[in-house]
Amino acid sequence: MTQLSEHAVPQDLDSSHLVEMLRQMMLIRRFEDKAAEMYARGRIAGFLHLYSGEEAIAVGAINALNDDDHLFTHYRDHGHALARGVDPGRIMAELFGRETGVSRGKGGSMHLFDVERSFMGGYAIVAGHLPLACGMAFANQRLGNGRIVLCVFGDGAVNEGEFHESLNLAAVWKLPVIFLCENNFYGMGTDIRRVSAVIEVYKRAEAYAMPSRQVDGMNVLEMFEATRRAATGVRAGEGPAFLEAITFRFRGHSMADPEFYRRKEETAHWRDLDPINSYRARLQQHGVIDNGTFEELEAGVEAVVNAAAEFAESSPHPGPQSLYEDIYAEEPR
Amino acid sequence: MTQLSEHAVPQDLDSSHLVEMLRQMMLIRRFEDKAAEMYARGRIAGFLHLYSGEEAIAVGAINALNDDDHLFTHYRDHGHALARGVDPGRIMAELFGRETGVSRGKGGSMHLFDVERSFMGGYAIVAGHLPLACGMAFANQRLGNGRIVLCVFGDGAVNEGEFHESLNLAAVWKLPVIFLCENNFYGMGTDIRRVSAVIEVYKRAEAYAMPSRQVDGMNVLEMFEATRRAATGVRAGEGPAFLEAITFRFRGHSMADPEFYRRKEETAHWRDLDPINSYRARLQQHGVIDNGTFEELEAGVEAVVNAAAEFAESSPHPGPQSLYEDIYAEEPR
Amino acid sequence: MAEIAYREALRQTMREALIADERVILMGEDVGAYGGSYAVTKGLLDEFGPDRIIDTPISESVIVGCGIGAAMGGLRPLIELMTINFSLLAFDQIVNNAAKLSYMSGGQISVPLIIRMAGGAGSQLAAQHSQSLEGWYAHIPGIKVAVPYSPRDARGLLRTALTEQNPVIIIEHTALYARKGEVPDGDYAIPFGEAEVIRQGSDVTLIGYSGSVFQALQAADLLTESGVEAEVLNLRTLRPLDVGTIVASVRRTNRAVVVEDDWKFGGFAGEISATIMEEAFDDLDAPVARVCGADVPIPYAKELEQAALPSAQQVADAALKLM
Amino acid sequence: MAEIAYREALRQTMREALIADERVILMGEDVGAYGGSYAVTKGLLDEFGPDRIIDTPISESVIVGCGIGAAMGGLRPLIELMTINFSLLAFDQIVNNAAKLSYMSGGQISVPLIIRMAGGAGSQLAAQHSQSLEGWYAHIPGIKVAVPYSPRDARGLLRTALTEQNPVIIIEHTALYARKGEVPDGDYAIPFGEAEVIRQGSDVTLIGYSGSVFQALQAADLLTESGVEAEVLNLRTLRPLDVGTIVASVRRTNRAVVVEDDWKFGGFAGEISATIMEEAFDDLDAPVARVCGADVPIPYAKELEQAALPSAQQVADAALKLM
Ligand SMILES: Cc1ncc(C[n+]2csc(CCOP(=O)(O)OP(=O)(O)O)c2C)c(N)n1
Ligand SMILES: Cc1ncc(C[n+]2csc(CCOP(=O)(O)OP(=O)(O)O)c2C)c(N)n1
Ligand SMILES: [Mg+2]
Ligand SMILES: [Mg+2]
Repeated sequence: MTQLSEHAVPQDLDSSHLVEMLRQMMLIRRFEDKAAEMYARGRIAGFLHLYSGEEAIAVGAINALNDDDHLFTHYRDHGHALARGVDPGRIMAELFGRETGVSRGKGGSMHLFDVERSFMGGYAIVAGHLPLACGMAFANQRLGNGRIVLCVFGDGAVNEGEFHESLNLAAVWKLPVIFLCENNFYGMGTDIRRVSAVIEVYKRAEAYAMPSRQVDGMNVLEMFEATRRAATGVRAGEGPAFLEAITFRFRGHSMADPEFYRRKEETAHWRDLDPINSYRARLQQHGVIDNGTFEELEAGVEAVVNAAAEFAESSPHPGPQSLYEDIYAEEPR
Repeated sequence: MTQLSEHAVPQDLDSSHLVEMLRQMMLIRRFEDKAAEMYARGRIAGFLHLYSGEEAIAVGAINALNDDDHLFTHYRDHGHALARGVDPGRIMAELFGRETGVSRGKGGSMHLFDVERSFMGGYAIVAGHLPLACGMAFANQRLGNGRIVLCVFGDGAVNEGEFHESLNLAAVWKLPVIFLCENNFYGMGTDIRRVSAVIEVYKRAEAYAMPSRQVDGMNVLEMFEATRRAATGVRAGEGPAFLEAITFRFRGHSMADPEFYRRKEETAHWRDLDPINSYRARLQQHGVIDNGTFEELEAGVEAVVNAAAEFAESSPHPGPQSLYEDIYAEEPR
Repeated sequence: MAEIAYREALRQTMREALIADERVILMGEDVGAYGGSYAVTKGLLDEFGPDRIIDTPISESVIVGCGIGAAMGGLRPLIELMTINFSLLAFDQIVNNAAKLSYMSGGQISVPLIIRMAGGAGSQLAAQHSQSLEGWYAHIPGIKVAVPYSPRDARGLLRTALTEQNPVIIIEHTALYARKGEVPDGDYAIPFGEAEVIRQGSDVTLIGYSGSVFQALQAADLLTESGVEAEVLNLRTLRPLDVGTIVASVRRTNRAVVVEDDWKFGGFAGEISATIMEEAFDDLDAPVARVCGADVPIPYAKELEQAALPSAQQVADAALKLM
Repeated sequence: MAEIAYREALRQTMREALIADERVILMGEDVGAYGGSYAVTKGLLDEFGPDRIIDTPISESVIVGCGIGAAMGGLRPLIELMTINFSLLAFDQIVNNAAKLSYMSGGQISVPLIIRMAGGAGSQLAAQHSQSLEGWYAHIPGIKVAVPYSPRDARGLLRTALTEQNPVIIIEHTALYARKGEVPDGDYAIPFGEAEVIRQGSDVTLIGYSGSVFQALQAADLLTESGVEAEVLNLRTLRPLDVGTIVASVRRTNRAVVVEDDWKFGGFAGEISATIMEEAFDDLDAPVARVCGADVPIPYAKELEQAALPSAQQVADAALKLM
């Protein structure tokens, strides 16, 4: 790992931005707790993959980008959507399968989309969205619109053929894309050490001569800095960059996971590194917030999440005609 | 390239073996010329990919293995089959589509098989045979039979997802397989420099912590030595090895190729490095052969190839019942 | 004869095979430490260890290709591909290698490989995780395709697959894993290409396989209320297909409805329908009907998903329309 | 109206699109320097340069995925996948992304992507290079599938594809590339879902698409010798399928033969056959017949390969059996 050490708060970020990142992380955590509750209460079904413990990655990375940079992510996508500012109510409504959901209730938890916010979706075929991210970056490059792409995936995705094809293509064509691997050491119940010949994921990028580095994914400021630096090069036309964020998911793979495969101590160890607690402590230490601010933030995200659940609950179910809508795009654009 | 320099004749090879390798290379060259002639005369159809210019690779590598080590290769497979000792008459008959062909006329040029000689076939989906080679190596490992696998493919194959998946799997499971890339700088009409982010193919193996090196594929002794060394480690259970052989095909991709994409001078340059001429010179220089021996060899391969063509020509066409045979294996084994 | 769940029937049969033949190995994503994403392989790692029960990287293509190569090399690999949706990443290996190696090599190679995968919808997993693509596999000469409905089928068909010298695809149904049924012990096996007449009747033949047998049986119940006696067939294998049993039934009932989860258009139900017409044209009193999944990617929302899948009511209605 | 070859019709149409709309880019393996493995893209690199005519690595999955992403991003990518055989490596991208993105996103995303590929057999390329798998693509809701037979179709269908907002798969036939035919210039386009009655007749309807139209037309010639007047349909698109024209024809002729290169079992011919039964049961004087490829991987040897493919004589014989 290149830099796990503490470092100071970036000079050029004003404190409102620093606090906003804390709020986003808290919002994600609270949102996931509510989602788990709603799943237990039968409001949400299907596969539900929570982002708890990994908040620093989405928040740090996405805040380092422009609002119109494109995001592609995997099925563990709530955190990325929230960090991008997608409406929590419409996300929750999607999980509930309601007409008001971001994807009209057709996508569910794994397929959040909000194209207006350049949130290009959550994808459920492992590594299947990496080629799409390349394509979007290719379009941006050709159109010369200055937008770059962030493509997020897990450590499990790096053994799929598409990972390799995508990195090679992006490197040969110097595509404006940042590949961000959320390395939480497990793909479902499989420990990365048992399935990857080289477990320092960022080294895989070296086979494509792509600049790459490992980042502390529990540290939102380090994520922010690393992404900002990567984005600068990518936006300048230097070609793709690769980031490996070291992290841990605090919960099971999905709500269905009995978690036979990892030891309680391992989870406990990582819970001690909770990205929200440590960031809060750092902000307090630097005098950016005090306990009062924190409590306000807490009340704020609580209210947002409750409102989201209420919005979802009171939203209409899709009507029967919806089944046959959206299969084909009808209008020329 | 680690060693392109001349080096002496290996001390432990007796001269009959050294001469035999020359004969095999000459046989391949002559066979390919005859195949081209038979294609022009309409005896052979479909895609015909000739191995001319690359003979040192197959001959050097395969002679360094045991006879029961398994071979998997791509559609440019005549050279590998001949180097393994597959009957030239039955290969030619296969190209003619006759019942006596190694694959009963069903496979053709791209799909030679001779399981008795552990020649596990030529495959026409680029990189599609790499996973099979892993599987065979896995079986050998489990059965503890001491056999290793040589898997041959081109520079074009290294950008397929299956290349990556196969190297990773072989490395994680320490499978007894040698991956041998015939880097002739072109995949059909596409120059490797335009499609591969890193053009030193052997470096790709480093992403899997797999020992790898580049070898002069125009030098049969260097190929022999490199393969022998790799095989020793692989057979000892150290896991897979990777060899990149630098070479050039003297003819077009297939007989249908108008060769618009490469300059005459480039081909001429490589023709000067003809692996047969240079090896002949070296053997003469070391007094292993003289002109007389060479002429005898020439007459010998000429006779073999002519006999092969006659065998093919006089062989029966498959009967209509053949169409529905071999779809399923009927006998338990 | 014990009452056990479908998943348990699969597990027991694999366990017996692992005990009986040390060439049998089981590999796939999360078959070991996790216990299988549908818990079919639970406990096997503990019993047989990591040399026999092998967790793979998430690399579908090399998993299948490695299975093919291992089968060529003398092992008897059992592969679990988690779900049929992911099998598309290994499609080339199945279509172009597994199915063709015997033929392309002029009979020199055989590939005794079993690939199990879960198919079907109904759990709100949305479009990328809810497909029923078994008709695609059934289309390919060189492989065989089994689609167990009952725990008895699951055991009987898997046992037959274990004696096969050819690649066998077994497509299980996520909605069936927990269902229980009687399963004979011991040497019981179900040959490929023999459909089961799971309910007898004289008025119409309802043809299903895997999950859709369930809808067909329910529809048969509904139809008795209208005085219609339906015969229900459980196909058990799609390739080979038991045309004889299908045609014999339709010759008696003169009417047929094919039930399938998959999209109707261009799906396997069309094969069955066309074959019935070809073989029993003069016996048909009405066109063969197809009740299949709606022609849409499967949506997440519960009511939409349910509307996208064939229901017993739809089957019964289709049958009544033929009367 | 000029007489040009099928490959030339495709080339000209792509060229016009490249001139007319700078969002159009063409990418694929060997489409540039090599000129396309079937020479369809010859000369385009010289005219439009490497920013528009893009040689890719041999990476089918990322080629297609990149095309999807580029289409989402506002370009109009034209992808050449060399042959349908290799498209299996990109199958997941087509099935799970291209076809589903509009639906999964609740209509937020459209994918105006064209994927061209060559299908068919007949040149002794053996089992891995000779497949006709268009029926698989036709099965997938969310995409459209065009199968041009004539140079006129090639141009007309490609022009329609270029106006589409949805993914379109165009499957060309290797045996047709060199065939010439009249092609109208200018704004001519052929809408999707409209079959061509390419020959009129009253006694039997022969239904083909792409290469098999050729066998159907030849069979119609053979049939006149027996005094049978065959109507021949050229389907042009498989999804959408012009059921109206098919059914109207069969209502008049009361007999139909479907001709397809692909394997019969579980293939698209079954869809057509079943649909005709469903829509025109009472008008059928005989069961719909299917003449398709033999149920084997395609062999290399010339006589075996020919025996594996449907012939005009087989079509004529099948038609006569219905009389
Ligand atoms: C192609 C494919 N294979 C298998 C799966 C099943 N699956 C879903 S998530 C997952 C593990 C992925 O792990 P990772 O990429 O590390 O992401 P994480 O869940 O840890 O965030 C697997 C195997 C899938 N969805 N797609
Ligand atoms: C999956 C796949 N994609 C494309 C092709 C078409 N194709 C055949 S050979 C070839 C080039 C391969 O080049 P390389 O691997 O360098 O081998 P070489 O011909 O140079 O020996 C291509 C693209 C194929 N056969 N399979
Ligand atoms: Mg992970
Ligand atoms: Mg090459």
